[in-house]
Amino acid sequence: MGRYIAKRFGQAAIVLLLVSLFTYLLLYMMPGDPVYAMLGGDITREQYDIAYAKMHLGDPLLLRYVRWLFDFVTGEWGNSFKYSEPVRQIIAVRLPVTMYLGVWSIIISTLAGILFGVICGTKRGKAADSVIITCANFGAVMPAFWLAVLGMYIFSLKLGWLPTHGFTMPSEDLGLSIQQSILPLIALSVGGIGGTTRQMRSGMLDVVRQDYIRTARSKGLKESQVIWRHAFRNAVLPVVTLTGMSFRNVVAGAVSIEQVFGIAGMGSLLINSILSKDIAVVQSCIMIISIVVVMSNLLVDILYGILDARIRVE
Amino acid sequence: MEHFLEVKNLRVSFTGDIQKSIAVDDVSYYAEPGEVVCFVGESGSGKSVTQLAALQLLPVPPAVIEGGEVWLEGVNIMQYKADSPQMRAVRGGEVGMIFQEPMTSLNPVKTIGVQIMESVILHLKCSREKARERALELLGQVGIPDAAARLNDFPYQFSGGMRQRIMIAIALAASPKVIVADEPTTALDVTTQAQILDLLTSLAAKNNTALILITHNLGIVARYAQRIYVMYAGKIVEEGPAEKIFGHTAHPYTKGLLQAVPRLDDQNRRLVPIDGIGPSPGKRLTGCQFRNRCRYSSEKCCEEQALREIGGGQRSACIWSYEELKEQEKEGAEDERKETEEFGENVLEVKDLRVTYPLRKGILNRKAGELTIIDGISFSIRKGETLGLVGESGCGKTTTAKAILKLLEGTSGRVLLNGRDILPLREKEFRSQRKNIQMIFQDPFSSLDPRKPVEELVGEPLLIHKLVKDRAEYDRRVDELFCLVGLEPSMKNRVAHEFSGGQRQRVGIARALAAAPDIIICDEPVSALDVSIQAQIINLLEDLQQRLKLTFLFIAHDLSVVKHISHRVAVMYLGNIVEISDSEELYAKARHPYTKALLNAVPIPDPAIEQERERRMLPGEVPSVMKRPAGCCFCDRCELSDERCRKEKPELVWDGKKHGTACFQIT
Amino acid sequence: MDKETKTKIHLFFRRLFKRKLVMLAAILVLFFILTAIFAPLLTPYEPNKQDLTAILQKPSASHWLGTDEAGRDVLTRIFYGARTSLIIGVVSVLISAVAGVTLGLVSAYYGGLLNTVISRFIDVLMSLPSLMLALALGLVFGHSIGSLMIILGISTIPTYTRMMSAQVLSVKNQDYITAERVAGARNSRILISHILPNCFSPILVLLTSNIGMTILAESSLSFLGMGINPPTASWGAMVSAGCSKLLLNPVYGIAPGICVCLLVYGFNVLGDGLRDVLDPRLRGSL
Amino acid sequence: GGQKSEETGQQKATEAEEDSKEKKTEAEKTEAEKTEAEKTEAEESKAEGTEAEKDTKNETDGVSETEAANTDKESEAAKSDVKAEDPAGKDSGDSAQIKTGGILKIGTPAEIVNLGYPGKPGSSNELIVMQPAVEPLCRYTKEGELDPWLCESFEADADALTLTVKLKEGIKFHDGTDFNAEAVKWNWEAFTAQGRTEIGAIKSIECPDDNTVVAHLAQWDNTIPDNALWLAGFMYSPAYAKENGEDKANVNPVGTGPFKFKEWKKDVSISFEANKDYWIEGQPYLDGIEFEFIADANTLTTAYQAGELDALGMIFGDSVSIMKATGEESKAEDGLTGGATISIVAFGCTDEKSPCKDLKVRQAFCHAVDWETLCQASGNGSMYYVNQWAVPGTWSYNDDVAGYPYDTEKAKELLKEAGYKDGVKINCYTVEPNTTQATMLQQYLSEAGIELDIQIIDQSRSDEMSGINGNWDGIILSAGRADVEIASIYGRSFTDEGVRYVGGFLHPEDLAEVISNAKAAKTQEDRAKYCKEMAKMIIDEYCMIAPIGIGSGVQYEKDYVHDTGILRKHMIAWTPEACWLDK
Ligand SMILES: Nc1ncnc2c1ncn2[C@@H]1O[C@H](COP(=O)(O)OP(=O)(O)OP(=O)(O)O)[C@@H](O)[C@H]1O
Ligand SMILES: Nc1ncnc2c1ncn2[C@@H]1O[C@H](COP(=O)(O)OP(=O)(O)OP(=O)(O)O)[C@@H](O)[C@H]1O
Ligand SMILES: [Mg+2]
Ligand SMILES: [Mg+2]
Ligand code: NI
Repeated sequence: MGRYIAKRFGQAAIVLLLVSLFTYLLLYMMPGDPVYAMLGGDITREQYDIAYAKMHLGDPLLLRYVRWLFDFVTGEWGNSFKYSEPVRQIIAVRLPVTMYLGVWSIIISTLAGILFGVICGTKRGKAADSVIITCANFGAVMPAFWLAVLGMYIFSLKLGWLPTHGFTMPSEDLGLSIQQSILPLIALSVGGIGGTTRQMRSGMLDVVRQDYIRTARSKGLKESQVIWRHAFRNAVLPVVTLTGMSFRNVVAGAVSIEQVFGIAGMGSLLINSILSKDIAVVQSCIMIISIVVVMSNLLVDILYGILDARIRVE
Repeated sequence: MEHFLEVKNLRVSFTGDIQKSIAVDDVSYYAEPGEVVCFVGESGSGKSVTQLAALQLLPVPPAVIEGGEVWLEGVNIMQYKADSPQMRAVRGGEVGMIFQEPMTSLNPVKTIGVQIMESVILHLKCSREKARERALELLGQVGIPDAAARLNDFPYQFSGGMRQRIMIAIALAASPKVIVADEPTTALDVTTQAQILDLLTSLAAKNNTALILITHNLGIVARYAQRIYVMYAGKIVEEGPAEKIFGHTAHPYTKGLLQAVPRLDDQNRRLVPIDGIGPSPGKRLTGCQFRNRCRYSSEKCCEEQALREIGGGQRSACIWSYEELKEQEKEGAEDERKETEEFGENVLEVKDLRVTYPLRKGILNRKAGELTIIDGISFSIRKGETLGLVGESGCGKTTTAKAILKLLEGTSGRVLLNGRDILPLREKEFRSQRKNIQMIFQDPFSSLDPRKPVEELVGEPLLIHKLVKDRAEYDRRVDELFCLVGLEPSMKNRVAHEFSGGQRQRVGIARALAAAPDIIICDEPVSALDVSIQAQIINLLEDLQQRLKLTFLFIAHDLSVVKHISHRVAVMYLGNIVEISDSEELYAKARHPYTKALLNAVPIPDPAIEQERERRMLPGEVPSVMKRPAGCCFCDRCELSDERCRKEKPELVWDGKKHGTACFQIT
Repeated sequence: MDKETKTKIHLFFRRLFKRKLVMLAAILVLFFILTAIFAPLLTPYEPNKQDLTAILQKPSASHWLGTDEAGRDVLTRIFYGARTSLIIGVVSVLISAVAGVTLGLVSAYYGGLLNTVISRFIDVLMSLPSLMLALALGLVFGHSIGSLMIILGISTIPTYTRMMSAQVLSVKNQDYITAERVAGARNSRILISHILPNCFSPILVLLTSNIGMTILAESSLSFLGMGINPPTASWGAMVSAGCSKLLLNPVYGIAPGICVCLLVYGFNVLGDGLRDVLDPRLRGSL
Repeated sequence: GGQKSEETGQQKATEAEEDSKEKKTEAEKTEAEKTEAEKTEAEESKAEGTEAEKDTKNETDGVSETEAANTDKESEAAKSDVKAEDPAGKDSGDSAQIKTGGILKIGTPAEIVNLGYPGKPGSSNELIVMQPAVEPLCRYTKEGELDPWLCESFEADADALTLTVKLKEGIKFHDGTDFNAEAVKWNWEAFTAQGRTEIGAIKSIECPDDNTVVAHLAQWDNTIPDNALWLAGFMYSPAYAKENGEDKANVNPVGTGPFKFKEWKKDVSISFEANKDYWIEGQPYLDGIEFEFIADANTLTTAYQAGELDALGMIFGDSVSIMKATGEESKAEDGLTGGATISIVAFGCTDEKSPCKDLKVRQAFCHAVDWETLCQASGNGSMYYVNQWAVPGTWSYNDDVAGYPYDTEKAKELLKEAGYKDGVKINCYTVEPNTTQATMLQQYLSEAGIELDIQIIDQSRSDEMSGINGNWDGIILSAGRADVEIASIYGRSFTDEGVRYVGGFLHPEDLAEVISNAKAAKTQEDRAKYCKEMAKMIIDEYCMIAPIGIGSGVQYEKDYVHDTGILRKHMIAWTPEACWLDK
């Protein structure tokens, strides 16, 4: 097991390296001078030169990359030009916000999606199936920001039930935190619920046709036992993959949702940093995201192994 | 009700895309405790559906149970809903089921212990500890060694035969009064098959359980059955005690089945296939369903035929009586198989062929070792000859075939095709030579591209090797090939799934013939086919050999088939050839203990003979290359093995020129 | 034989449309395709004709869905927006499918170094959040329809490659591929005429539902101000522009949003329907 | 508090002040107000003195025209607005009693990056947000005159080439260090060290005593007082900056302001808390000020309407139209002068590929568009139309500018003359928020046969194009600074030394000459004359820009918000110390 994990980390390191290089090149290729991105257009040549020197823009690309890489590896993630703050500090503020919302939305969408999916898969063709799958399909296709804007319009403005914006960690103010999280979580989860429901449903449909389900029935198990004891665990495997995949988007943050609800998370940080060519921040964000992706993949595989013994041996 | 289990007038249909199809049509049967009742019939004749319907295990759309009663111990269980407690108590409690596919019938993500105990707890209502004890006891009963340790293993950690034993354990969990075994051994080797069936029947006899055995292998029926139901197109066409069915066959369909199977005790007989293809539930005929394939059919057959009592508990649905059939049979006497005994030069010579797979490990996928699959085998095939290659599953038959065809890496030794060593050739150089050596595959379903018209598949070698000059010639050649294998050239634009299994295999043969190869390697070409169709294909191959002077390497695990078609036979065990000989000689005077055991395990479709045969079971599991014994590969299952066998590897020892055996204990 | 294919096609559609939901979805999609094609006939207005004296009007008899911030008729722009959204959806999906499928095909079939290189490349693409990728590429390539399609295409390549690899791996060991090698066929022939067609049905299903995803992605990009260049009408741009004018002309933001939902829903259900029809195990139980 | 002061034995004044504050918090308002009243009186007398001094100085330097008596009164009145007990106070008249306490929450979509370090804050938004903590030497009066704040008085001498500033005494930075002449000197130097050229004319700075700073100029430049006392006049604590370095200092505004910087949650909020040692006793009234940054227009306005915010500031575009649609009234005064933004079309006149290098094409462009309607439609009413780069109603505005009336035929004709019979395609570079404007332009232009190819670019690309090294081959839709004092603004764009749009604009010598004349003018008359001439030249003669409109600025405040001063006298300067909430 340890060996396996080591191997996976080895591979991951290569991918991370490639990702960082790729991002660096991409940022380099983007039009727009980083100096202007930082200082705005109304600057004198002196101002320009000062910033240019400060940002080492005169150095060869590769040198800058290698310098960045060295800094990153040694834990010195550099300073943000835009925020005049150490990148680590910025991310330390933003990541928990994003993770908090993201993890909850994953939990909600996975649990609800699985439940709905199982209902659909077992009641195929019945009314419950039709209703749920129609809702799920619509949920999966609803633009999240649209849902967010409509939700805020109704619940915050018209009904005045929930605050319009902002985010507070539950450790600071639990009540406020819950109130503020409701709308973003709904907006974040609806799509996931839809997707997971669909996946779970088709997984169930696949599995209930397998021979071992017939075996389970022939033992005289109740239909519900057949579903939860035998079908479920097999059908949930693809959902695990799906959920693992969605981790990537969780860390990347849901920019539009963050924007609508005025939440400062990784999404807006990443996008703003790209726009202002704040390379150190972008690179660090991407690295964090990639690391989470790698970890979540690993987690998914381990979970897979727990759920399905066959995978464990390979 | 007077019978323990009695099914009356069961009718099942399926709602299809286009129309409803009837799968089971008015079937009635019964079973008594301690009795072994067999259902036989071609694939698709409705055997499984009948049993599943009786237990309401069919998926309810699309299946519809249109009528019928199922009386179990005097209660009609058909009145209960599928998921009702009564029905659930019957399933697993009163009736245990064993399914065809041991590979897929166990839940892959749960340990076998859980799966067995689940059944125990459910029906015996006992504690987990009790259930565990019972599970251990069951595993012991079905012959799984070291049961306690294996309780926490997952199904994938067991071989096919062992999985089937676990299925049996599950079925037996609540000591049911009826066991339904739906083709429990079809996917298994002959040796394992014999083990499993012996186990089942002995357990059934011990517990006084009724055993309903579904199979299409008539040999099995002869060996174990007390009563037999023969099904065709959803109907029972003949039923009766086993001896009657075999000795006094009253229905032409049953007759057809019997004549179509090659038997170990055959003497140079040409197989008599049942013409045409099996029943299609969508297109039902009026009257006798078999009449379009029946050589005795007459106009009267168009009328509905009920089962008629013909004495001795035997009933048949044919308008003709036994005598009338016998009369007509004499007119079309059986034809003898012609023999050619002159063989030409060696077409293929294999010398000391070894195949290994690399074992990879670690971060960098380093090669950590080698797994020897084929351990140095040698044989040769002369022009016009058929060499049979038999052995249990996993012994390396396919690997040998692929190695000869240069489809594998890690091959060493020499493979001489027409005297030229082809192993060192690079793929590019060899590609043009490929037309000389072709292959017929085991699975007619997966060996044809499902999306291409078969004409393109058959004609492909012609184009690849530029064997035709123009389109007209191409068309002509393709038509010729179709005719050669007995297919209408007009069918050539269909795609694979529009053919029946037998027809597909014919397409595969046509493809192999297209480039006029020197030798054709047939990798179990008939093992996936129904007996009736199997006979057609065997006959076709024999005919083609006669006509085109073909050379075959014929791989099979069914000894009767191999014996039937081959001039010489090589017996393989765990990557070694343990015995090689002329086929008549081999069957008459087998020497190697493994060959003997194999022959012994093959059932003969005649209860009279079966009763007289001495039965010696080959112990142990089908071998695996991962656990190859040090000396003689067979030593751990061999009764005769001694110290030397365990240390040294025996070479083939030739008795005369033709009969080689690799065993220390024989010479 | 022509007749046979005809009945086959006929049968296919009969199976597909046997369920009312799929039928409904097909009608939806068809409806939007038709409005896109016949947009000019359906409305008296020009999509880009502005009337600066009548901006952001509420729905009225002359403008059924009101006007937008430049006084253009919202309904007209929805009709024309269907064109853009459909074209973006279809073309970018085709781009990513072609690229993704090719990569998957080649890497899984040949394996070895090629596979390693391609897999790592796909890993890299997968590690980058798709929105950020689209954003960065958008800055590099600009915001014309063409580049938008490429951008949206690139970010979905990994899905196809992964799926294709898995398919190829399962198909490549099938006997009929071995049969081709035995017959002496070249790799190119095997790949193109045997492996590809046999891997395609799951891809087809993915294709349909990805069209929807792409239309959604376009609207998200628009929301972040990274959408298509004006004055081209696109649903994404309309949803995002309309959303910020919810209080002025609510219909302006809601109507195109509903259209996006309906169209994407249509494609998804159609995709699901296709999956069911193409899955032989489900035949007869539909 | 009281206990502590007894122990340490501080001065009585401090004690009294502390006491008063304590009482205030204990809601014994009457007493508190009395104490306050005493202080205010004292202060007023001080302020009068300052004004008297200033009068004399202004006469000599002659820059700020004639210092009318009513100006004095007005500024006094403006100041006394702030005072609680002034019965003549206009704003506070109706709500009589100033209440203390509470936190003012101002919502804004603005993006803040720099906060206080000299020379770093560039945008007016940054200047607004930092004012609670960092104060300027001078604020502005409604007429756009400099109004001493941290300084007692100033004097600019054109002939002696000096700017002399007298500072108020007894003011301390938040870190406890003194605000004195050295601090001013350091601030000005730090400003220039950032590479900024606004006060580049200052050659050297000397500090004759603790409260006097004298800047020596290399040559006369009449923009120096404005730039030195306002732009470069925001006073940051040198001690803190030196100790913590530029980066830290830039996000930790330590000035003399009524509020101390408390916390900056990046992209979420900046909060300030009351400075108990503020140099105006009794002020500030609020416990704190918080800026909330909400980028989304819907959210911002909804939050305001839902009562989560007390005020909306620095808003534009959609937010304004939403607020309008919901019937809210902007509290901003009309006709503010300094620090507004102007939307312009900047023609790329130099690029070889640019059709706009032809004057006729530019003129055709201008004739083709109904600028006024465009301004109305695209500005959501928060913009008013101008035909030149100047603020109407100020001395630098030229009523004689002819401009280009909407005339499609004329435009076509001009195009034909320029050789574009079959129309012409012009690239239009714009950032996302201006796309609506661009599409509107597109519509007009297409009628005259000009095809506008809109390319949305990001801000940095736009800045790069319009920056010192940039150029563009069509037009840029962009915003510039509009102020009364336009010579330095023009200098930044239309001369070789410029920084903005310099690559794309022509630098004709005659214009350069007028600009430098305007800067060097010693009398207000000359200055106005040259400025007007400049404005006419770039429109009528060279047609290098097409103005779209000036953002008039909107400010929404709930009824209980008083005396913020935001957008009341000046676009940027406001009175954080005087705000109070009547909640
Ligand atoms: N789920 C199903 N949907 C539609 N038709 C079915 C289904 N299951 C079985 N059938 C049809 O019912 C008929 C009887 O099938 P059944 O499985 O009983 O055959 P069988 O005799 O068991 O064959 P085999 O030897 O291949 O197991 C076949 O024609 C088959 O096509
Ligand atoms: N790719 C592979 N990697 C490792 N081992 C393999 C591989 N393919 C086959 N084997 C092993 O090689 C042995 C021989 O396999 P082969 O397929 O030749 O058997 P077979 O005699 O054809 O069996 P069957 O009757 O089941 O077709 C088996 O034990 C199998 O596990
Ligand atoms: Mg069956
Ligand atoms: Mg094999
Ligand atoms: Ni708030």
